[in-house]
Amino acid sequence: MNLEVIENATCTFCGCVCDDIDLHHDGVRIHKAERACVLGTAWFLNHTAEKKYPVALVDGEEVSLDVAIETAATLLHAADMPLVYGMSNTTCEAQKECVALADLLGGLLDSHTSL
Amino acid sequence: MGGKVTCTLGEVKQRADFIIYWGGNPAECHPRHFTKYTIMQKSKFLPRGRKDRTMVLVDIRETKSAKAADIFLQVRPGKDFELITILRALIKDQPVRDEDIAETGLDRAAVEDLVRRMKGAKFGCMFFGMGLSMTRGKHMNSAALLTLAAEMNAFTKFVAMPMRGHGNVTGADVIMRWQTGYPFGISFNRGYPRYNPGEFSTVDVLVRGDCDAAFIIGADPGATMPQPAIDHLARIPTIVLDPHITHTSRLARVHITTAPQGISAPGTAYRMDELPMPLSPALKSPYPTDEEVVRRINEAIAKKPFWLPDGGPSPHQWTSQVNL
Amino acid sequence: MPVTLRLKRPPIVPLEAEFLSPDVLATLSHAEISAMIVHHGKRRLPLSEFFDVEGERSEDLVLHGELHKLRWVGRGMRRGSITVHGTIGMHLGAYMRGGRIDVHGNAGDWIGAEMKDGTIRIRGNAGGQIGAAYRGAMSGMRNGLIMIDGSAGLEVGMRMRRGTIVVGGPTRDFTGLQMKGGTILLRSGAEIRTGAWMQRGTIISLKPLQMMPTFTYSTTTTPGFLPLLSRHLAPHGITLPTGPYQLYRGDRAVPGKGEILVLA
Amino acid sequence: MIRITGGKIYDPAQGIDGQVRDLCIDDTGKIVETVSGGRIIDATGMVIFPGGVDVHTHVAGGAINFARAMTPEDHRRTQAFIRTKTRRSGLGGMAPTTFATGYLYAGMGFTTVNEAAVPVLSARHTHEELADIPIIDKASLTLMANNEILLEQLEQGEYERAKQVLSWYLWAAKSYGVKAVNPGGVKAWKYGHDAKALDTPIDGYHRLTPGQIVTNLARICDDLGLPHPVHLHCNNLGAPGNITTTLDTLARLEGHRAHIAHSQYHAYGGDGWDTMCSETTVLAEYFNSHPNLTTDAGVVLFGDTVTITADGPWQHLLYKLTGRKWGNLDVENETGCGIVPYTYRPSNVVNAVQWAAGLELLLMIRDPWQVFLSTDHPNGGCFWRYPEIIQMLMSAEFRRECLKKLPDRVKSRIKLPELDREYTLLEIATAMSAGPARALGLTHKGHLGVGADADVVVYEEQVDIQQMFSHPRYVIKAGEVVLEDGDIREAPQGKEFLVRPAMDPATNDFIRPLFEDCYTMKFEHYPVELERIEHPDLRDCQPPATS
Repeated sequence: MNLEVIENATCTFCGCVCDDIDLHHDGVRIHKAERACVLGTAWFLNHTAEKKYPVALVDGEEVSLDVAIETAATLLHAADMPLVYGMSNTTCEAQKECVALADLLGGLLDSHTSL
Repeated sequence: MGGKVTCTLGEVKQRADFIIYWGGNPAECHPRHFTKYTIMQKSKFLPRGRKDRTMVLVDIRETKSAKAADIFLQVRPGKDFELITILRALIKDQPVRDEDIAETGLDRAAVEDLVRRMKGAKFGCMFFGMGLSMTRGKHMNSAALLTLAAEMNAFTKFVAMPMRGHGNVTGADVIMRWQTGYPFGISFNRGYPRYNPGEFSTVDVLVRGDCDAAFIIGADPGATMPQPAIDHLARIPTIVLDPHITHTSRLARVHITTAPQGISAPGTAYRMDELPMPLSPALKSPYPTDEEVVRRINEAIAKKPFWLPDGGPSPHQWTSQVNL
Repeated sequence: MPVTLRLKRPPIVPLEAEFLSPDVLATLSHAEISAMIVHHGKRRLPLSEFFDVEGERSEDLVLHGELHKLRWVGRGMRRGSITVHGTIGMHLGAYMRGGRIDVHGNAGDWIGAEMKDGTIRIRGNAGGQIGAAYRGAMSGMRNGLIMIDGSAGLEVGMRMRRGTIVVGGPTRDFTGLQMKGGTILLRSGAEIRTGAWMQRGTIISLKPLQMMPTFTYSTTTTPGFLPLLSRHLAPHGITLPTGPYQLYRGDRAVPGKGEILVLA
Repeated sequence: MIRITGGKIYDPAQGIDGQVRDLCIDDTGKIVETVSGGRIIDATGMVIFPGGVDVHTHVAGGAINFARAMTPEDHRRTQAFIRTKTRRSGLGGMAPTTFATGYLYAGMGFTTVNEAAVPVLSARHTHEELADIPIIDKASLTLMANNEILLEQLEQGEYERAKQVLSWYLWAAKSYGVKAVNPGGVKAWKYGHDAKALDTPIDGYHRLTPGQIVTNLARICDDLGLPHPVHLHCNNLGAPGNITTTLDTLARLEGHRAHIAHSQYHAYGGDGWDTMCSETTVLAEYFNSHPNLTTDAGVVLFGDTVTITADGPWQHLLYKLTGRKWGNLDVENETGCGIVPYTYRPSNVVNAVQWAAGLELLLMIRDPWQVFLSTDHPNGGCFWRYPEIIQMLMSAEFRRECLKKLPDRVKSRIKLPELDREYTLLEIATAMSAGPARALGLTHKGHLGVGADADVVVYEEQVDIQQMFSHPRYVIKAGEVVLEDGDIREAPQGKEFLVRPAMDPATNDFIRPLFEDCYTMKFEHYPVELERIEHPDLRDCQPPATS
């Protein structure tokens, strides 16, 4: 099998954030995560580029991304005290959007740290 | 009182001849911590690597990490705060009774040996894990260790650092600090950031039933939080962004599948010592990134009526009294 | 006639109304009080959305209802009185400088936080951080008197500098944490880590306490200041035994000169 | 397009001292000869300055962000910027949030700032924060005086190699210039020590002394032709009697250009806290006779602040003196920083001497092109308090009022009571804009000549100087009216200035193994990618012609 290699990929599974992992992949699956530990290897190998889940669900029904985004916006906008929470397993770029969201909503903002 | 004395992990790699892990199990939870950053590395200052370093593990049970330790100290569950407080007293040559030390599960000889070694170190570093920060006493346990590290600088160089888990939780911390002034537990209800853990922190908010909608990203509180908190999430409109259908997704009104960070979403993540690392995703996801989805939600909300009735007061207006 | 508020529509989310303080209400007409803006989460609404208002221009405020979501009542008040029939939420009497607050029911966290003077009495139970310092601040309450008839939560009197806190029921962990002065009287004891890292001040317990290892037993005594404290508390119907008490000093970790007195 | 009519223009670079002229701004945000159409701002009776330039401040990066986390009690009592439909919320205070930093600077007419202390390792983080500071333009300086890889080259006498290494670091950090903090001292601090004497080899080296670091860095900056010379924080900051060290340091510059940071903290006599006094006369004389040097005052203002410096040993001392909170962050291979909240009190003799010394330097260094307004934010006070300093500079009577608050025993230790000089508006414009812009080598800033960036501030002339400078009538940034009538109207994104000094391509391969030896991240991930910088503005380096 002809695998492509991404050198010096960064693993975000734990707080070590090792940035020296070589990922061997076929475009759909990562087959090998060189230098990653057991936890990192499991993290890389368990995610694929397959479409395993619906793009979006509203009240359990499959909907388009546009509908889901509009529904989310409407629900959050209507709330008097919305909460924005989590942000552990996501990028800084998304985290900045989350802070902007809480600011825009006049809501609460909290991460895993508070647990 | 207060504050934090710390360093980046490269300083530990280069200089730390004395390392304490407290309430953490790096061998199983941060497997490359020993080899990449701490005890196994050789450096200009510690040319013999492991042989030039002493490692102490303090925990309530003998985990796999104990095998890597030179000294394992088994503290009685729930006695970390007492033990650290005793150490704070002993480094200042304050008397502590044998039976009070024994209450922590350790004897005087072991504790005095630890103090001697701490003071004898050239560069000491304490890492603390969730075994310390998530047990009874919580933030005060972390504060105790940070204070001990700060006070040790009266004798020698000492630093302390939390063993952050959960991928990029450090990034959230760092970004919230520069954008809002506070690391977590923030409310924008009054149009500007306010901070009060316990009042605005998620578990407390949910258990009290204080919020009327929730947006959850990069976390699965439905699997980890106490039942009353989960019950409230099910009662209110909850929106979840996650690469998987999670426990929280199942009780949510809206679930949006997103690309996992670092695997198929690009961007940045912060290491536990607050250094940012660029991500190099290998795969192309059929799903949008978190960043894109949240930005689009923000754009959709921005089109709706603004929540401050008249655009809010002038930026130069000082708020009355205090901002809490 | 006092200004009387009766809850008519329970808030869904926390309701912030720091203007509910005698200093402010003393100058307002009935219409003005009804129109004052409360913060229901992010939403700004008139007080009359949530309360039936009676009375005007009074230094006495009476609240009725299950008000556990109502926060910041009596913030920074300097005079007058507030009486609550029912429960009350967080930050009651925070930054208070004078006057009196009585709650015939339970109260939330941060009661009398960073208060400078005045009197607060809670007939029921209270939450944590009573008379405490807000996060990062060097000092908690600087003077005044807080009496909780029932139990109280974590970090009671955290970093308090002066003043008195009396708790009738048990308190939880870290009572008197990093205390710098003042007096805490515990009628039913406390859970663990009482007086941790205290620098100065006095904690009196009428029940046995689990002591921090960094406190040392000094002597058994009948302290001379107790009659003074008794006289201070007598008007509120609070008595305390003259002793003898076991005296412990600490916290040696600081090292501090605090005192914990435990009734022998 | 904007035409500002009727205002009195103060443009020191062009020698315009209060003449009434029209000022024209085109659609690209530049000053032009004339425009037709567009908005007309009537500035009759008003005072027009080029936008302020802060040569030395700490507004972004790991250290200030550490300070934010350490001071929630200050955030609670400070100015809150309320969210509006278009503007983010924020908090002012000792360590303002990024958004608030932009609003506060622009709010008092400053349009360019220089973040003066960035470790390369946290450059990526710093640039992310800088990108979140709206309105103003930004530059940042890289900490180089305690970098082990660089020091090793100097130890071995490899000057050329050291120059290449430094260039490599500057480009890796996407930086604008070189900052030197307590040369050798921060490195020694990593084992709890300090470097106090300029001729004593630094801990861990056989030959290399702090003095040699100073000389070499100054020379490298000149040889590379960096627009801004070495930006130097001398050894022995804050210590009584440190004037000897400071003068000794200045002598090591050997005629090279240099900017001396917060010189107030380096101008003390005496041999202990009990005898500490101001020695600004000698220091000012040195500047007066050395036009190759510029400095910023590092004025201390009474009140609460939080001190942040790469000078770790000093901060540990300050923590021991105050018994308050202490933060410390050592950065592998490069530097460190300490953070201690502090309150300057007029009743404290040491603080009173510091307060006077900063003003003395501003008043005794004769050429306003050499000494600039700064508080070394947030160390001596917060940047948003600059109008207080302006008032003290412009009014000797106000200074005399302030002096009354000081204890009598301080008066014999300071020179301030003897100084009658009052700054003119032109001199203020020089010290807060034209001078720092020139020192930074920012040719499009600090003046209102044709072709300059249209960063303009319009004040209403008032008797109350502090009020006048705290509340400009208009602030125009790159041709856009960002503040009007005390309200932030727009919060556009500013530029970031950086340099790309000439470098031997082989340097990359030279550094790699050394890097891998002491750092913990991948070499490839260390340099900040140019694409990460929002609106980069690359400035030329002009090395001196080889003779």
